[in-house]
Amino acid sequence: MPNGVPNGVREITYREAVREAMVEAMREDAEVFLMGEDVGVYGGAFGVSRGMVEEFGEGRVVDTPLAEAGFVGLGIGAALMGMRPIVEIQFSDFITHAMDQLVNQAAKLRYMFGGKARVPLVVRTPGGAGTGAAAQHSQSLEAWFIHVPGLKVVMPSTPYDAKGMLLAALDDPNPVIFYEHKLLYNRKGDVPEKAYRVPLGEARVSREGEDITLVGAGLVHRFALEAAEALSDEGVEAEVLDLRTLSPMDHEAVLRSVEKTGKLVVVEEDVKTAGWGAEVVSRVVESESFYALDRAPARVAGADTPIPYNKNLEAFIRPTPEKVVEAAHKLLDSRAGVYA
Amino acid sequence: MPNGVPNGVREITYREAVREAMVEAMREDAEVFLMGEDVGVYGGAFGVSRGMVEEFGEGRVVDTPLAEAGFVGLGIGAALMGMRPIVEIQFSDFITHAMDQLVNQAAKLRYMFGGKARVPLVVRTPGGAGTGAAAQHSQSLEAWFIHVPGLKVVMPSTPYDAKGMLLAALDDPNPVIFYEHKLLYNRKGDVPEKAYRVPLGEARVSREGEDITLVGAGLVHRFALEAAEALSDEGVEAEVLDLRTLSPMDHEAVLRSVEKTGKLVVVEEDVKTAGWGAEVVSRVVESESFYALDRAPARVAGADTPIPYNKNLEAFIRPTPEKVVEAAHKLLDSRAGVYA
Amino acid sequence: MRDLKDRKELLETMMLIRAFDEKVDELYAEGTLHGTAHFYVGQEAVAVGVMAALEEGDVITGTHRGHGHAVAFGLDLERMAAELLGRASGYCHGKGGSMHIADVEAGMLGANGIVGGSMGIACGAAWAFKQRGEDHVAVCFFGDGAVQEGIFNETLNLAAVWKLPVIFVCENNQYAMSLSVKRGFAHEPLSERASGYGIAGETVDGMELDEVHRAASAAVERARSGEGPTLLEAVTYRYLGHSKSDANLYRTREEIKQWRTHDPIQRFAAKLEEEGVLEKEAWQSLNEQAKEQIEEAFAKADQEPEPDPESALEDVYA
Amino acid sequence: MRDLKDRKELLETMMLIRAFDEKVDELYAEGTLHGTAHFYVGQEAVAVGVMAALEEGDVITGTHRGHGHAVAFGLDLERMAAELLGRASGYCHGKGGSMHIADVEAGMLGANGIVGGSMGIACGAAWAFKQRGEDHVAVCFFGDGAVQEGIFNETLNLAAVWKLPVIFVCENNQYAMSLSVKRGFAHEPLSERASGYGIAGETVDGMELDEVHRAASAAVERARSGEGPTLLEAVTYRYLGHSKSDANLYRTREEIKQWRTHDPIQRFAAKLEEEGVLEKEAWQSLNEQAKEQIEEAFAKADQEPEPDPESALEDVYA
Ligand SMILES: Cc1ncc(C[n+]2csc(CCOP(=O)(O)OP(=O)(O)O)c2C)c(N)n1
Ligand SMILES: Cc1ncc(C[n+]2csc(CCOP(=O)(O)OP(=O)(O)O)c2C)c(N)n1
Ligand SMILES: [Mg+2]
Ligand SMILES: [Mg+2]
Repeated sequence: MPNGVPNGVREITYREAVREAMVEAMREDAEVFLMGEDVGVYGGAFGVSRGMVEEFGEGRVVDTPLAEAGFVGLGIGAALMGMRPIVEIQFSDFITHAMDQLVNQAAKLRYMFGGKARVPLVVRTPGGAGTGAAAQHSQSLEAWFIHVPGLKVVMPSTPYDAKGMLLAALDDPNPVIFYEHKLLYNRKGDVPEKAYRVPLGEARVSREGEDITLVGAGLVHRFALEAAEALSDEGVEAEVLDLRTLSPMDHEAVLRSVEKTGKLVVVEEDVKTAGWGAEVVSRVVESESFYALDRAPARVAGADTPIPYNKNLEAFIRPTPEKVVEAAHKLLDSRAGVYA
Repeated sequence: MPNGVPNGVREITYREAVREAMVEAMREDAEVFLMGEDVGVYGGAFGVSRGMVEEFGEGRVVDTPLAEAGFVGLGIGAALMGMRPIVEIQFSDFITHAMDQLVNQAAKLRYMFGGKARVPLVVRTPGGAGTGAAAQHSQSLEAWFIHVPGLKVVMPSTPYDAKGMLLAALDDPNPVIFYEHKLLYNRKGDVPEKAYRVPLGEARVSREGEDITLVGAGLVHRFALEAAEALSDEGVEAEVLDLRTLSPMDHEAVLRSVEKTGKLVVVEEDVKTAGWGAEVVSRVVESESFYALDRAPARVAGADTPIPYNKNLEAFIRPTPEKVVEAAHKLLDSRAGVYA
Repeated sequence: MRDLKDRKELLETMMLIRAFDEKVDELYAEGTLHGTAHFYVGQEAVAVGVMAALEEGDVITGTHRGHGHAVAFGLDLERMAAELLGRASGYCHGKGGSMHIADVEAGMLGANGIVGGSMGIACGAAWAFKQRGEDHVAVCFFGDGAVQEGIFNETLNLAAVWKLPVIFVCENNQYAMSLSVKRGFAHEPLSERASGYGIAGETVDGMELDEVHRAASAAVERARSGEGPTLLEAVTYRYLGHSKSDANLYRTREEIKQWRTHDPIQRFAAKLEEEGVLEKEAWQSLNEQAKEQIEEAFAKADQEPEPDPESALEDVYA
Repeated sequence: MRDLKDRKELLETMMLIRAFDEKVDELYAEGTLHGTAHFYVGQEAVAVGVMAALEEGDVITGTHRGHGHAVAFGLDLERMAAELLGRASGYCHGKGGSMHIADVEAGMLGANGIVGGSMGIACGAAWAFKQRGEDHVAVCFFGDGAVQEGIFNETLNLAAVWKLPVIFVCENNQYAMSLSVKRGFAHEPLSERASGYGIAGETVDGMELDEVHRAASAAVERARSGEGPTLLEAVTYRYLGHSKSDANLYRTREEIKQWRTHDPIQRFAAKLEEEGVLEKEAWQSLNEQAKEQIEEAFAKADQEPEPDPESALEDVYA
């Protein structure tokens, strides 16, 4: 084993896992390149690409001017020509500048051209709040993109998935928006050294349980897990699902769990109204699983506000493990309904 | 009565109603102006502002260069200074260019500034498909904006509401996205000559019924009404709600109806996944009204595809009154569940 | 890609473009076509003059006013017609229509319904050429209106900084829909924007094919030899309305008439006569031939079947 | 709005800005502040030189590197400090933090966390002045990085076409985060972009207050008299990292040292000494006073209460 690591598995951070995927892909395939603001010698705003320009040079780890629409567009064109661009948007809030390129171009070219084009573009971007960076640097806007057919949207919560899903995203012939979370970058987890793929579009049962289903993704999937531990202490065994991919959404996995537990809480970081949690809830209640639900489902989400600067204010409007527990309690304490 | 019209009410088109609201507001208040591509002598891509530049001059009915981010930003700045800009985005698809300005600026300035700013901006834009204009000129992206706290989103379905809600939007101290539908412009309806306001944030029961609730907005609210007529012929009396405002959403009105009928079908034109219908469904099932539902709710929406050019293809993926009837049948025929 | 080495070919191609769009205009007028289209009539020398400077392996991006670019590039007329008619045999199987005709494999990277929407795409193609060490170029067509959009600034700057082999061809046809260049800019010529980016810029008479060809060749030459992008402004005019529905309220009949006296096809035909390439009056029969070719393309396309409605659900993902 | 008619005031204001941001830097270093901040240290002559050209009723928009603009405009130091500390008495009641300090009523239309984000807003204020027939101006501060963004093109063109009374002040501090101007542009000076828009452009030494003031005054004069916008580039340098977290890997110590020898405060102080406005060595005591004022502002702000957590739910809608 290299470095004497058993089975080549080490504990590394989420940041390192993302970097490792990029490095391995770039070593394998000369057509892969990374482009974004300050991804070179600066190493990216969150240090994700640190060291990469030294290995691959400025031609493949490309510092861009501030031109989010322009360089996303460039990525689309390069992808159309068969290259495999990874474009980094420094904070996911700035994706607002690239909406035309992502929505009207990347997502639709293939369809508009009658299926005779591919746009294998990966857009990596750190989302989420909790850093005191306030309203323009803290948003979770992933729900917008699941509303755009032609795009895939992934949001891994573990270093293992981060690496495996980024490699899968790079294999994918479609444009993929790859959401990272600033507060996950330092989280550690077991990651194989070798390249591997975690298929897009498959949720993962991260904890089994019979009593209630908690569905999360990204950072807040961890809140769901923490809440599950707390509930377990009270004798309530929650099943926790990590959606991992928001689009295409693995609602089948959610349905399976809800059929078992009859109770659903969705945990999401974005603004509650029209967040991706609404889609999860809707897919469950529109299906036969509606009749398996014995309680009204619930969403634990960000408040319907921008993200405030002050720490306490920010904490107040964000989801927390405690709020998940509270929602579970409320749900379990409410009157049960069982269909006749 | 002017023109001998009884009570000053005439039948006019939706287009004329929108124009009338703008004209009346501009006559009343010198701080109101209209800005957008080709809104002057061309009269707007859909003829909505025809004749206005002749009355108000080029200083207040302003043809802009193609610069959606720039002139929406300009509108925000003017609004911040107390003016009342109406900014037209020629097709709602091009709002992708103004996302930063709308989402990171217009929606958040007040909050970020601790409540010490107002952005009374109205952005009017024609949305929707059915015109054979294909994927980049046919989208319904309103769900994005209800996911953005600080914005209001309205989508009137009748000439009466179009006029009254546009005047209400112009009174509103918040940024309002005002969705019009290209296929509604020629629809006629009774509209009072005088100025009046239809409050934002209030749904309207457009048809009473006991058997099933159909919730729509904009063009497709009319599909819901048509479906209700067809159902009525079969002895099923649908209650139809016109949401009118998508944000803030009048879910109370939906709950009231669902409590009565126990059955819910949401009719929306946008892409189904993560559309605004998911939020309607979620608010219903998260509430006590969940227990009043005796069937799984349903959404009739656009398919999860871009909008194709060919007429038949386009019709195939769009909601229709027939599809609403079909969904209602399916729902009514499915097994009932009544909570114990 | 169309082989345009022959001067008669150049003329014939302009004629095809004109005949194509005049036919489309007619079909709209009679209500046969739905949706909308934008006509290239009057601007033919630009697409053809630029295309004549390209070689196999080069790529282009078009605009909403894109039929001319596609025909000049050499796309199949019948498949273009079929696309406008929404047929399964159309370039986009009826999913794209006028604004999205593309043949990516051949190097025509698509018309685009978003003004300025393909400027990044063209840079990306140029990026790929550069990265792969190929000496191809990407040509990005766009209108004067696109110069007003943000992406113009972003992409010209990127292309300048990275010396991408891309040629930005601005078809200044005097109007962005109803907005004249006079009202849309405080300074002309538009090519003078180039110096601020540190790239070459030139304005040419876009009604004069040889002028366009000469300037485009110089730009292509610069791009191939690693000297980076050029902003090439072709001053031209659209004879017809902005799109099928346009009352032309923003300009005068006289203005249109005046521009028509500089017609690129007539000018070039006259030149070919002078040069002896063409016999006197021969251009009229060439024109008839072009029209026939177009009639035939549409007639054949009209025989093609509609796509299966269910196909609307396909091609969202690869 | 700060009254900057007096030359000593100008110096004192620069000193306040520097002391403010050095204090903020210190507070980050010791872990007292959360989130992030961007320091104006080195660029003081720009904000102060421009502000000196303004009059009551004029407005400005700032940037992410916005403390300098706010202090120059005359915002209350304690309320600024309170905002950074997240207190209820801060300008934004703790909701905005460093990147969103604003006093809209006074005419400071806000710092902005989006690069180029306030360029449209400034045009809108200028639009309001014009429409209302007021002869005020709007000043839009932004960095060299913003020149690369799309909105730069859109707003300069709009302002040019409509002759808006707006002054675009580009603070070219040599870097957009880690991207040097050399790598971000293929052409300098950046003010030469102006001519392409048909507006006035000028580049000045941004380390020399009087130069900035002179050029800004000329621009303001043009704007007030209906001659439209100016692109004013002030060449300057940021001494500290891009934000609180920056290892400065993209530049050398020598470079920073070199620029520090042109320090705007020391230069201006020396000038005032020469002019006899200031007694020899008096600038040091002025500097001490500035530091004390800042210490006091932060000390007082630190006594202020935290906002009620529930207030996070307020102010979304008016
Ligand atoms: C981003 C965007 N804004 C607006 C439009 C609507 N529109 C289509 S073409 C056009 C005018 C474009 O002018 P120009 O770029 O000069 O091209 P031309 O039509 O003259 O060929 C407008 C406003 C659009 N398609 N995309
Ligand atoms: C649209 C956008 N893209 C990227 C960023 C991240 N960012 C913040 S400041 C900065 C550099 C800005 O450079 P410049 O405009 O020169 O201003 P300076 O920081 O030098 O004052 C970057 C990349 C942002 N805030 N907004
Ligand atoms: Mg044009
Ligand atoms: Mg800078």
